[in-house]
Amino acid sequence: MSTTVLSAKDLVMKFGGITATNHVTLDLKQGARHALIGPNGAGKTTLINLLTGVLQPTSGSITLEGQDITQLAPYQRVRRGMVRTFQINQLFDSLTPLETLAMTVSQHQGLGNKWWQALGAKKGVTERCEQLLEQFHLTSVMDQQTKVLAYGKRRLLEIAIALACKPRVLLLDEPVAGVPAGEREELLQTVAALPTDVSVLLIEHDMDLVFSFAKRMTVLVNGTVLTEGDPDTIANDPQVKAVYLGHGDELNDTLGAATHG
Amino acid sequence: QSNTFKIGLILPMTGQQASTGRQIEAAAKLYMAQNGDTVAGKKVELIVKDDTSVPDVTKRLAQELIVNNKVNVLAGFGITPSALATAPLATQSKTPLVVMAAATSSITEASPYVVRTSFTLPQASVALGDWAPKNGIKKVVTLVSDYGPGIDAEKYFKERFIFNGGQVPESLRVPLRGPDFAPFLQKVRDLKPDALFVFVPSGAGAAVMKQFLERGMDKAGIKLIGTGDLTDDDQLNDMGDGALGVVTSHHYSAAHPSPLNQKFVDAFKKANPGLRPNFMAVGGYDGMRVIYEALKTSKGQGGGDGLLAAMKGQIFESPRGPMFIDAQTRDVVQNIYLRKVEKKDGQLYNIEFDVIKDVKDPGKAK
Amino acid sequence: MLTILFDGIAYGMLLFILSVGLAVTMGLMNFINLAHGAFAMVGGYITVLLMQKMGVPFLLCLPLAFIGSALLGGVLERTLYRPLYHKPHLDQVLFSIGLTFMAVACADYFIGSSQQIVQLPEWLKGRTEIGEGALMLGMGHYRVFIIVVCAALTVGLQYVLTKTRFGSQLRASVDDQRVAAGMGINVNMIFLGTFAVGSGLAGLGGALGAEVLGLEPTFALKYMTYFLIVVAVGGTSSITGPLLAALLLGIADVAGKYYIPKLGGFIVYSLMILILIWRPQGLFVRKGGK
Amino acid sequence: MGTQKLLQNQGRWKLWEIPLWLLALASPLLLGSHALIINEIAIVALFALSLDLILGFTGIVSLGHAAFFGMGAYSAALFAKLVMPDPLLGLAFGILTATLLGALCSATILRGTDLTRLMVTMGVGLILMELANKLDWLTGGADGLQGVVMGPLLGQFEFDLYGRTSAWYSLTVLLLVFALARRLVNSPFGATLKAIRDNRLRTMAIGIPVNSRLALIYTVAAAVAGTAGALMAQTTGFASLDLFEFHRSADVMLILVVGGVGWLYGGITGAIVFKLMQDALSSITPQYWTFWIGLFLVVLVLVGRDRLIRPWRWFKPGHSGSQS
Amino acid sequence: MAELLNVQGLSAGYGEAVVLHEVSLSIDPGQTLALLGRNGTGKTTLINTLAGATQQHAGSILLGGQVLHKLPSHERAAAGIGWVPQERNIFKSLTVHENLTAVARPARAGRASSPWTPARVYELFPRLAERKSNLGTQLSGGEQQMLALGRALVLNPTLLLLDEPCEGLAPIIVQELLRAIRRITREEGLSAIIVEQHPQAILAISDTAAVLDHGTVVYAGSARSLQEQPALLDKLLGVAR
Ligand SMILES: Nc1ncnc2c1ncn2[C@@H]1O[C@H](COP(=O)(O)OP(=O)(O)OP(=O)(O)O)[C@@H](O)[C@H]1O
Ligand SMILES: Nc1ncnc2c1ncn2[C@@H]1O[C@H](COP(=O)(O)OP(=O)(O)OP(=O)(O)O)[C@@H](O)[C@H]1O
Ligand SMILES: [Mg+2]
Ligand SMILES: [Mg+2]
Repeated sequence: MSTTVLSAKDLVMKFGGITATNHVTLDLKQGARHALIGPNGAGKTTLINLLTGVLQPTSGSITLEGQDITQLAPYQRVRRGMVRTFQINQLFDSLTPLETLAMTVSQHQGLGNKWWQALGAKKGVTERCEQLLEQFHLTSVMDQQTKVLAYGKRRLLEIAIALACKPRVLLLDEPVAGVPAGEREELLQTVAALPTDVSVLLIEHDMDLVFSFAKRMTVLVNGTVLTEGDPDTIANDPQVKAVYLGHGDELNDTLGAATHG
Repeated sequence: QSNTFKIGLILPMTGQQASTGRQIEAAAKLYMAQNGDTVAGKKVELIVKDDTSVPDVTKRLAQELIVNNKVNVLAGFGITPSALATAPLATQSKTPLVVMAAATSSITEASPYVVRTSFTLPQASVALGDWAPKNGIKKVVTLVSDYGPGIDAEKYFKERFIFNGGQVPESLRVPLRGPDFAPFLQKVRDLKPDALFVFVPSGAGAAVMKQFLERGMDKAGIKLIGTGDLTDDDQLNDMGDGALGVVTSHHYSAAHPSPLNQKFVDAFKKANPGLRPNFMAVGGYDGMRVIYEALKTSKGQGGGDGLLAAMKGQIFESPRGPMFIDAQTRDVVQNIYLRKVEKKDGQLYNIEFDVIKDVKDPGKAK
Repeated sequence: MLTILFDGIAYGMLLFILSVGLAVTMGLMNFINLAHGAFAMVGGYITVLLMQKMGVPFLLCLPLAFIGSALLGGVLERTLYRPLYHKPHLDQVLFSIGLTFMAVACADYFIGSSQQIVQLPEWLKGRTEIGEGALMLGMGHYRVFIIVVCAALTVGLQYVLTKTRFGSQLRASVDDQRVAAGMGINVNMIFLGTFAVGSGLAGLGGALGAEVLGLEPTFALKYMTYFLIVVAVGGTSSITGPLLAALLLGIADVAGKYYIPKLGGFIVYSLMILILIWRPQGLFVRKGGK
Repeated sequence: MGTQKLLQNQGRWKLWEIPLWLLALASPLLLGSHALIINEIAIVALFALSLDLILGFTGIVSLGHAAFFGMGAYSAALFAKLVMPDPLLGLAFGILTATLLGALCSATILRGTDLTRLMVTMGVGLILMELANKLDWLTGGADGLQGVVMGPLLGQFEFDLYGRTSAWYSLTVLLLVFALARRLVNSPFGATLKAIRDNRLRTMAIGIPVNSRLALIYTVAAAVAGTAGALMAQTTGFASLDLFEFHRSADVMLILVVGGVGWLYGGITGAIVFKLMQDALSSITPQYWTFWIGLFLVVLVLVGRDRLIRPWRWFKPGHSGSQS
Repeated sequence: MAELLNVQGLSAGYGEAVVLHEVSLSIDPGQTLALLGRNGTGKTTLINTLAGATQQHAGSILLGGQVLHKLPSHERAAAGIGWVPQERNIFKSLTVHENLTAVARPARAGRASSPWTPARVYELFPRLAERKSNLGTQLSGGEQQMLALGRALVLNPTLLLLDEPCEGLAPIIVQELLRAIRRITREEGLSAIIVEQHPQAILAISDTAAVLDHGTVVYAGSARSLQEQPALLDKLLGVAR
C-alpha cells in the first residue's frame, strides 16, 4: 500500500479552557483524496492551523514524510511541500493576481532572495504563471488589483496560490464556499486531477462535493476523531448521521408536510 | 557696491525656544526704530529667519544668507549648538557673527569672527559662588539642565564656591526634556543643604520655583539661588509671591535703576504690549548697537574684517549698565549683579542689591 | 521613600488623565488622533485665561476646561474628523499633526509663546507630612487632589465602558459601522459623544497638568510621546491598561530620577521597550474566553 | 510574452524619467543660488526613500528612523575628524555602522502591532540620542561635534560655500540609491516584501521566512538612512544630537506620507514639496509658518492627494480616493 | 390582512452603479419569502437596501405602514428590521455575549409571545452559550453564523432579513436552522426574507418566492407552485437541482 506522508499523533490544542483539538491522530497517505468533515466548531480549521504551524499544539507531534516538524515555523513546513488554503480568503490586496502568482512561483523556484532581477525575468516563472492563470480562469483579470476582484475570482486565486507552491501535501479549508455553484465542481475536479503523488486533505460542508471527491473520510466531533472510513461507510454510519449529516433526504418531506399540511 | 547693509538674524521663532527669538527680534526692531535704518549712508536691512533650534538648519540658513542675500553680519543664535555649527562659516566667509543669546563659554573660541553681546554662564555663576559663602550658605546642591550651558554653570559655580570654603555634596543634572522636577527636588530636600543652586533654560524656571515651594523646601530652610534665568523677567511676574526673596546673579534686570534702562523698558513695553524685556532682549538690543556702531566707525569700508575690528573693544552704556567687548576674546565684559526678587508697584522684579564690576568670562582664563 | 512613591503615583495619574482620552479615541475608535495634545492645551489655556483674566476660581475652571474642549472636539468631529474615519492611519496622522501645528501657531498668535503659570488656590498649595525618616510621607496637596480626581474618573470611565451597553455599542460601531447601524446603533451619535468626551478628558488633563508640566504653545506636541507611550504600553482595549501603564511609568520615572539621576533619560524608554518586546500587544490585552 | 512584459513594466525606466533626473543633476548649476536647499532636499529625499522601503513597501511603521540617520552622520563626522577626511571613505564607514545598527535593531520590529512598533522604534531612537549625549568625550555631547573638516571629493572638488559640490554629491548618491532601490522593489524579493505588508499570515503560508525578510529590509533601510545621515554630516561639516531627535523621525514620516507611501518617488516628491514650502513660508512669516504647513496637511488629507493635483475633479462625486 | 412589507419601484446600488432596478415586493405578516437568483444578480443588494446599507436611488419601502426608506439605517432596526448580513460581520472586539447585549432591544408592545433575549438565543444555540465569553474572531465559521442570527433575533424584529444563512453550516445544523426559522416565523408571527443558494430546501419552508435576475424581479408568487415547476425553476436559476 501507499506510504503515510503526513501524520498527526495525539494532537491537543487548548484555548484557555476550551479544548479545540483533543488527542487527534490522523494519517494522510501518499496520493490521498481525504476529506475531513464535522459539525461547526468541531476543530477542523484548528487542526489545519496546527498542521501548518499557525498554531503551536499544547501537546502531540506532527511528522511530514517521516520527519518531525512539530517545532518548525510555518514557512519551513511549506518548503517541505505542505501547503494550505484558508477558509477566509487570505490574499495580497494590493498585488495583481499575476504578481501574486509570479511572486509565489519565484519563491518556489528559489528566486525569493534575488533582489537585482526583475520579477518575471525568468521564463520558467512566467510560463508557470500563465498556466495557473489559465487553469483558474484568472487570465482576464490578471492585471487588476486583487482587492477589486469579485468574490468568486478571489476564491479561485486563493486556491491558485496554493497550487503555485508546488504542494506535495495540500490542505483545503472549505475551498468552494462562495464559489458560484456552476464552478464548484470544476474547481474540485482540478484539485482531484492533481498528480497522484500529491496528497489532499479537504474540509467542506457541501456533501455532494465531498462524496464525489473523497476516497477516504475522517469525521471530527468536539475536537476528537469520531470515526474514519471510506465514503460509503461514513454515509451510512448512524453516529455520523446523528451528529453531522442529519437526514437530509427526509427534510423536505417533513418540513413540506409541516408547512403545507 | 550695494547701498544696503544686511543683517541676517537667525533665531528660534517657533518651538520651545520661541520666546527667546521673540524677545530678541522685538529688541532688535526696537533698536532700529529708535536709531533709524540708515547708518553711514547705508540702508540697514534686517532679515529674520527661523531655525527652529535645529543646528543644521541654522547652518544652512546662515550659508544661504551669506551666499544669496550677501549679508554683512550674521546675528541671533538661540542655542549653543546652532552658534557652534555656524562659526566655521563665519571664518570661511569672513562674516562677523554676533551671538545675542547662546551663553556657553566656548562659543567665542570657535571662530575669530564671533562677537558676543549676551553673557556667559561662568560669568553669572561665579558671582554667586562668591556671594553665597559670605551670606551663611555653606552647603549647596546644584541642579542644572543637562547640556552645555548647564554644565558650564555647574562647573564654575562649584569651583568658586568650593574655593571659597563651601561644600557641594551632590550635583544633579536634569534632562532637558524632563517635565517633572519632583524627584530631583525631593532628593535635594533629603540632602538638607543650605541652598539649592539652579540653572535651567528660561521657561523652565517657573516650574522649578513652583515645585520648590510645593515641596515646602523654603520652610525646611533651604534657600533657592541661581543664575538669572531662574527668575527670567519674562515670567517673573506670573510666578507669584512665592518667588519673593529668591537671590540670583545676572547681568540684566528689567528693574536696573538707570535712566537708559528705564527708557529701554518703557519703549519696549510700548512696542510690545504685555511683554517685559528680559536678558535675551537686552542681548539683542546691544547686539544691534554693536553692529550699528561698527558700521558707523568703519563707514562700511573694509568688509567683514573692518566691521569686526570696529566691534572689538567697543565700550558703551547699555540698559544693563556699562559693558564692553573685550578686544582679545570678543566676549562681553560686564557687571554682574546680585538681585533679590521684590515687589515694586505691585509687580515682581529682580532688585539689584550688589554688583561685581567688569566681570570677564572666567571660562577664558585658562 | 514613600514620598517618592507618592510623587510617582501622582505623576502617573496625571499622565493617565492626559492620555486616557487618547486611549479612547485611538483604542476604541481606532482613530490616530495626534491632535490630542492640542485639546489638552486648549483645556490648559481655558483654565489659565479664565483664572487670570476673569478671576474664575480654579475648581470651577476644571469643568469648564472639560466642557470647552469637549465642545471644540464635538464641533471638529462633525466637521473635519468624520470623513477621516475610513481613511488609512497614515492619513489620519498627517491630518491630526496638521491640526496640531495650526493649534500651536494659533495659541502662539493669540496668547503668546511664553510659559503660562497657574496660580493654585491656597488650600491646594500646602503640603502634609506624616511620619519620620525613611518612611516619611510628604504629600503635596495638589498632588493628592490630582490622585483623587483621576481615581474617580477611572472608576467612572471603566464602569461606562465595560459595564454599560454604551461601551459595547461603541466597540461594535468601531468594528463595523455599517452593520452596527443596521443593528440599530446610532453610530454617528456614539462617535460624536465619544470623541467629545475624549477631547474633554484631554482638556481636563491639560487644565490639571498645566500647573505641573507648564503650559506654552508647544505643549500640544511636547507630551505627545508620553501619551503614546502610555497608550502603547497599556494596550488600547481597556481603561485599566493605560492606568496601570501610566502608574508604572510615573513611578519608574520618578524613582529612577531619584535613585539614579544619571540614567534619568534611559529608564522610561528602556522600560517601555522591554515591556513591548515582552508583550507586543501592550501589557493588558483584552482576551476572550477563560 | 504578455505576462512577462506586464511584470517587467513597472521596473523599467520610463522615458520621462531620464530628462527629469538630468534636470535634477543640472539644478545646482541652473539654480546656483539654491544649491544648499537642493542639497538638503536630496538628503531628506534619500532619508524618506529609506523609510519608504520599510513603511511603504513592507508596512513597518517607525518613529525611530533618525537613529540610523544619526548613526550614519556621527560615524561619518567622526571618521573625518579622527581617521581621514576623504568623503567617500567616510560615507562608506557611515553606511557600515548604520547597517550594523540596523541589523542589531531589526530584532525589535518583528513582533507587535503598529502602535507598539512605533513606540519601540521611537524608544530605540531616543536611547541612542541619550547615549550620544552621555558619550560626550567622543561626540561632543549636547554642544555637537565640532571641528569636522572634509577633504575634497575624489581629491578634486572642494566643498564650497555655495554648496554646489554638496548638492551634486548628494544628488548623485540619491540617484544611485534610487536606482538600486528600484531594482529591489521590483524584484522577486521586493514582491515578497509587498506580500508581507498585505498579509503576513499568507506570506508565511506560501513558504516565505517573514522574519528574516523583515530583518533584511530593515537593515537595508537603516543603511540607506545612514547614507543620508552621512551625507548630512559631511555636507554641513558637523553633527549634533539633533540628528537623533524624535522630530526628525516624525518629519521624515510626514514628508513621506505627503509624497505618498509605497511609491519610490513619494519620498522625493514629499521632500521637494515640504522643504520648499517650509522654506518659503518661514521666510514670509518666521513666527507662524507652522500654521500654514498645518493647514496644508489638513487640506491635503481632506481633499485627497490625487484630487489636490487634479483640481478639475474636485466637484465630481464618487472619486474620493478612499477605498472603504 | 394588511401587508407587513411593501416595496415599490426600488432602485439602488453602490455609488453611481445601479444594481437594482424598480423592484417591487410585498410580504404579509408571518409569511416567509424565499429570495432566489443567480450569483451577482442583486440579492444581497436588495437585502442591504432594506437594511439601509446601500445607496437608494428611487422607490419606497413601507414596513407595517411606516415609511422606511427615509429613515437612516439605525432607525430601521428600531422600526422592526432584523438583518443577518451575508458575511456575518460579527463584531470582532466584542464577546459573544456582548455581541448580543450591545444591540438587544425590548419587544414592541403588543407582541404575543415571549420576547427574544440573549438567554433565549442560547437556548436556541447551546453552542453559543458555551462560547459566551469568546471574542467574535475566536469562533468557528459556523458559530459566527449562529451568532449573526441570534444578534438579529434579539432586536425583536417584525421582519428578518437572512442573507444565505446556511452557508458554511454543517448539514445537520442547516436542517435545524431551517426548522427553527420555520418555527419562529410560524409561532411568533415573524416575517422573513431568506436568500438561499439551494432552492429546494428553502422553498419547502417558504410561503412565497421571488426570483431576481440582473436586478429585476422575474418571478413573484407562491413558493409551492415554483417548487412544483422544476422546469421553470431551472430556467430562472439556470441550475439543475
Ligand atoms: N483563538 C481562539 N480562541 C478561543 N477559542 C477558539 C479560537 N479559535 C477557535 N476557537 C474555538 O475552537 C473551536 C474549533 O474551531 P474551528 O474553527 O477549528 O472549527 P471548525 O471545525 O473549523 O468549524 P466550522 O466548520 O464552523 O468552520 C470552536 O469552538 C471555536 O470557538
Ligand atoms: N460594494 C459594492 N460596490 C460596487 N458594486 C458592488 C458592491 N457589492 C456588490 N456589487 C455588485 O452588485 C451586483 C450585485 O451583487 P450582490 O452582492 O447583490 O449579488 P448577490 O445576488 O447577493 O450575489 P451572491 O449570490 O454572490 O451573494 C454584483 O454585480 C456586484 O459586483
Ligand atoms: Mg472552519
Ligand atoms: Mg449575496
